Amino acid sequence: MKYSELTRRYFESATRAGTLPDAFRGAAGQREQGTWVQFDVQINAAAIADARFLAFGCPHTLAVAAWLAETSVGTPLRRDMAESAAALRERFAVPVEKLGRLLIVEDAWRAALSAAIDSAAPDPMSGEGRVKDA
Amino acid sequence: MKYSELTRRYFESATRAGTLPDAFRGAAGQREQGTWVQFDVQINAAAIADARFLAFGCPHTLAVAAWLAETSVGTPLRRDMAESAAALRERFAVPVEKLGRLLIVEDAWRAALSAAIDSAAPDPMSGEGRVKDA
Amino acid sequence: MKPPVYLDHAATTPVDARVAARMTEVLTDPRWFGNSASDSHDYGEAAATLIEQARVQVANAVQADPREVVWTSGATESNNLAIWGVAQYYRDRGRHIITARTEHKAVLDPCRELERRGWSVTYLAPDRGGRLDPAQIKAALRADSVLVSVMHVNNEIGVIQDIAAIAAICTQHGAWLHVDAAQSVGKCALDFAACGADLMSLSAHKVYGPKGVGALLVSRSRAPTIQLAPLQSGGGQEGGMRAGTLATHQVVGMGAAFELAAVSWRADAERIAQLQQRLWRGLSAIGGVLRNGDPLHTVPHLLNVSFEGVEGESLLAAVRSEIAVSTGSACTSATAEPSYVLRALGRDERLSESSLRFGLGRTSCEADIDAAISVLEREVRRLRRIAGT
Amino acid sequence: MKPPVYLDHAATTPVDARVAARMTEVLTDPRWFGNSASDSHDYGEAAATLIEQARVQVANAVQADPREVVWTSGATESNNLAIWGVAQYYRDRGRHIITARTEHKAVLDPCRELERRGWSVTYLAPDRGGRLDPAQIKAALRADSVLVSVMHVNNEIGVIQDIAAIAAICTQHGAWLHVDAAQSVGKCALDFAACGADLMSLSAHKVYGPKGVGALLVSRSRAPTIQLAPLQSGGGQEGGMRAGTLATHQVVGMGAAFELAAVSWRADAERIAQLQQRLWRGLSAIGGVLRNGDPLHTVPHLLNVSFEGVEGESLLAAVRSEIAVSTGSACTSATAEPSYVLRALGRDERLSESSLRFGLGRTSCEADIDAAISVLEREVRRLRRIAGT
Ligand SMILES: Cc1ncc(COP(=O)(O)O)c(C=O)c1O
Ligand SMILES: Cc1ncc(COP(=O)(O)O)c(C=O)c1O
Repeated sequence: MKYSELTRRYFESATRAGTLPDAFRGAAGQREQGTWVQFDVQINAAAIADARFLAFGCPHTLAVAAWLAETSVGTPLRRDMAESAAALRERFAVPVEKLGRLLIVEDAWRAALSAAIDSAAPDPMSGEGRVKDA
Repeated sequence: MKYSELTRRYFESATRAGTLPDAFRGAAGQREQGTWVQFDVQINAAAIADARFLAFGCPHTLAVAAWLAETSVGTPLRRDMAESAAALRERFAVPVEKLGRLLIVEDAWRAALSAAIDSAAPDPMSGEGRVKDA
Repeated sequence: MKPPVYLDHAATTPVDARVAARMTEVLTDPRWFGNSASDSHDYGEAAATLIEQARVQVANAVQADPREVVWTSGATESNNLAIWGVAQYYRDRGRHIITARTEHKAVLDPCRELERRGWSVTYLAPDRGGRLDPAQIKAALRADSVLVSVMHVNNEIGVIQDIAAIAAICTQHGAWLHVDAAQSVGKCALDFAACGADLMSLSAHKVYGPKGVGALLVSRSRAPTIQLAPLQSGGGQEGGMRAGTLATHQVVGMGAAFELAAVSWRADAERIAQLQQRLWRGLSAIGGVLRNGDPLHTVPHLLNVSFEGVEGESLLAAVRSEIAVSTGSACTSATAEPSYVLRALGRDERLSESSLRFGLGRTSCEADIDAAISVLEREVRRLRRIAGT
Repeated sequence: MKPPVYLDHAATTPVDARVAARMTEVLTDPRWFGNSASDSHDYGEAAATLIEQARVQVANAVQADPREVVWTSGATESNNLAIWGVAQYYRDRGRHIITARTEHKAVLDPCRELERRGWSVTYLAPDRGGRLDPAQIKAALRADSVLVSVMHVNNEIGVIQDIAAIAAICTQHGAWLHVDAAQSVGKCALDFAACGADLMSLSAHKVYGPKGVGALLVSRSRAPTIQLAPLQSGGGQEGGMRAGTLATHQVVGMGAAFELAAVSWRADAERIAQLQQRLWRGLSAIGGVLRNGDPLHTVPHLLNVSFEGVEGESLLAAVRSEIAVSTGSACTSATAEPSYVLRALGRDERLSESSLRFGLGRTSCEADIDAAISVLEREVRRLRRIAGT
């Protein structure tokens, strides 16, 4: 399998792989099924202050997760990814059979962001999906 | 097909290929069937004075016929070949499937010699098988 | 002793020096030894790249689409794959096959075997020149005919069949057409796309390429596309149609040889046509020499003649130290069957056996031709004298 | 950039320089280009002589009789010829075949196809180490069993089956035994005469010979001797069992490679066993690394391990610029099936997919092993960190 330059770069550097303390967390997929992704996001007012990911999966999955974590920092809180799964598929030249894996990335992302957004209003420090100790 | 040294030599030189005037003649086989042999023998008292052969057939057939014609000169008249077909088969390393061809050589030889022998006693010059003009 | 003059290019050809050099490179360069099926590393992918380049070369040489090329071990396998492949795949559609009596054994033998297994096969008789009339195909086609297999250039007599006309009939009737073109490449024009065949067998070693590699062209231009049951499976190579590790150096050799043939065949054929004329003039001057196959529809590379009044095995034995040719008596033992191709043309057993096939090629020159004429003149005369004919 | 360290010798091997030199000689020397089937001239006979010499070399390397060697285009064809050949020839005697789940696809695919045509096939499950118990064969044999097909050395895990014990059972029962020994030559002792197999598949390119040539050994020591329906016919080569112009240079290459292997395999195997130990020591130190296949019954040339907590495709992507290995995920697309061999050993899908097969060979050295260990240590740790495992 040939990977695009971008996929290769994010797969190899995997910047922001890891977890964050005091962050909102969302995960999707299952390692036993071959793909699992988790995002931790720290928020600051209505923006993402920092983000980390963990991923078990193919290079495309890792690269897209890494890219999302990296490019999201500083962007306003919203449930959706900055780009649709379809757009990300193009950006990273992901084979169409792998679209399902990008949807897992999306689910994980939405779970983390939803946790952040839903809990942001009243008391961000006690919402569901809140990581006490990462 | 590999031929023995002896076969090759007699096939290539084919000494005594041809016919003789005033000779006894015997032939066997058919060109249409792939093998045909003819011998002409001139006799002198009770011995073969000279012999010639013609042959249409494989190299073994030609070589054996040539050898018979050559080696018979000076030998006493007898119906049989000096060696049996089986012995000739060994001498010339003829494949066993070709034994039938040696039997054609033998038939031609016996026909020529029989003509000579049968006509030799009373009047050699008028026997059957006598070549008037070769 | 001087080696015999090689005049058996229809049996096989020497590998072109440029082809051999390229093959040696592939055989020895550490970049290219990988298994082209190994997509987990660069060694495999480098080999796969070479194979795809060769596929394009072969396709271009015969006006095919590279995706239509299925690599095989030679035209024998290609013929078997075509015939078995169609017969088995379409077994429920029909079990009748049409071919000709003058086809190569690699077509006739699988047909015979299919007959033993319940298929029915029509063996068309060509005319005395070796040509089929397309109307014969038309007449032979039945509702259950699934395959017509007719060769392009005959390997014994060089006669060229009218493939385009036959293809038109097959297409109209809905039967697949397989063409054995092992003897065509480098000898005459060959256009897979235009001729209308569905399957075409090719071989490298008849075209100054290596022995042991060939191709079956499988057309993608008809809808629905033709399907084949594979002869050998397990590994999924060649789209499942032919499993087995591809021999990179072999395939590269075939590609190079076909590319060279595409460039030079016209010039080669013109030169060789002159040599063939010279040869025929010389041989016919001996007298009692009959030409086999319609001279108006043959490739110049082949000249097949029968010598009256000489026996086949002796003829060969007499000339073989000086010229290397092929004979109508397939084997020189007593049980040899005379050429079934010449028999199908109506030659009697003797004339079939006393035939010689001269295969002219790129290495042939006037001196070769003159040497052949001279030895034949001498030996035919000698044998006739010995035979009293 | 430095090319990746080649550790995929079980997929294919580079052609030994001496073998390549010999092949080039045959490809280019004007004495040897003839068609070995042309018995009408010396060019053909010279080629036939080379082929017979190579036949002796191959036979000697595996303790067979030269007359037992049938040349093929590789072990894929040999396997297909063995299985189809026996199934078709003995179709009226019985239509049951026994094989194992861990066989090569070139055995399993023809078996599947035969099932589709009405044969019945028993696929035996090996133990967790990959070994069959000969008693399993005994239990599976039926009155209509005509063929047992069991490989000698497995191509993914290197496990060696007890062929002699299986052969004894087959002989007693009157079923033919076919053995795929494509991975055996040059790696362990192999004695066709002694092992009792009736058919044995061999391939040149696994033993530093050329791709595209192999052999099927067809035993002549049992009475009545085994018969085969040919896969491809037409030309009568190889005693009618395998038609097609023989590729002299290929066959000569296989002969030379087998002769070299017969001389050097013991020393090679000892050296490689040490490399394998070094590799296993290094990899197991990473932690969470599981060895696939019974280490007591494997050739030293193969080491197959699964890495816990890493995904197969990413593992391969992470290491492939530095090492060339084969993976348990046959293909790296999303639809890849994880190795059916490892699945048959009871490994789950993830561990089957995250496996790597290291194929050590003549070119392998300690530096290669150390490079492999170091890149795997680094990348497995990294991927586990990313995966949070
Ligand atoms: C017309 C024709 N078909 C098929 C073949 C067989 O080809 P190969 O030698 O590549 O098996 C040949 C040559 O022997 C041939 O002349
Ligand atoms: C065990 C086994 N059998 C058969 C084959 C097929 O052999 P070939 O590549 O010669 O077609 C291979 C190699 O791919 C193999 O490892």
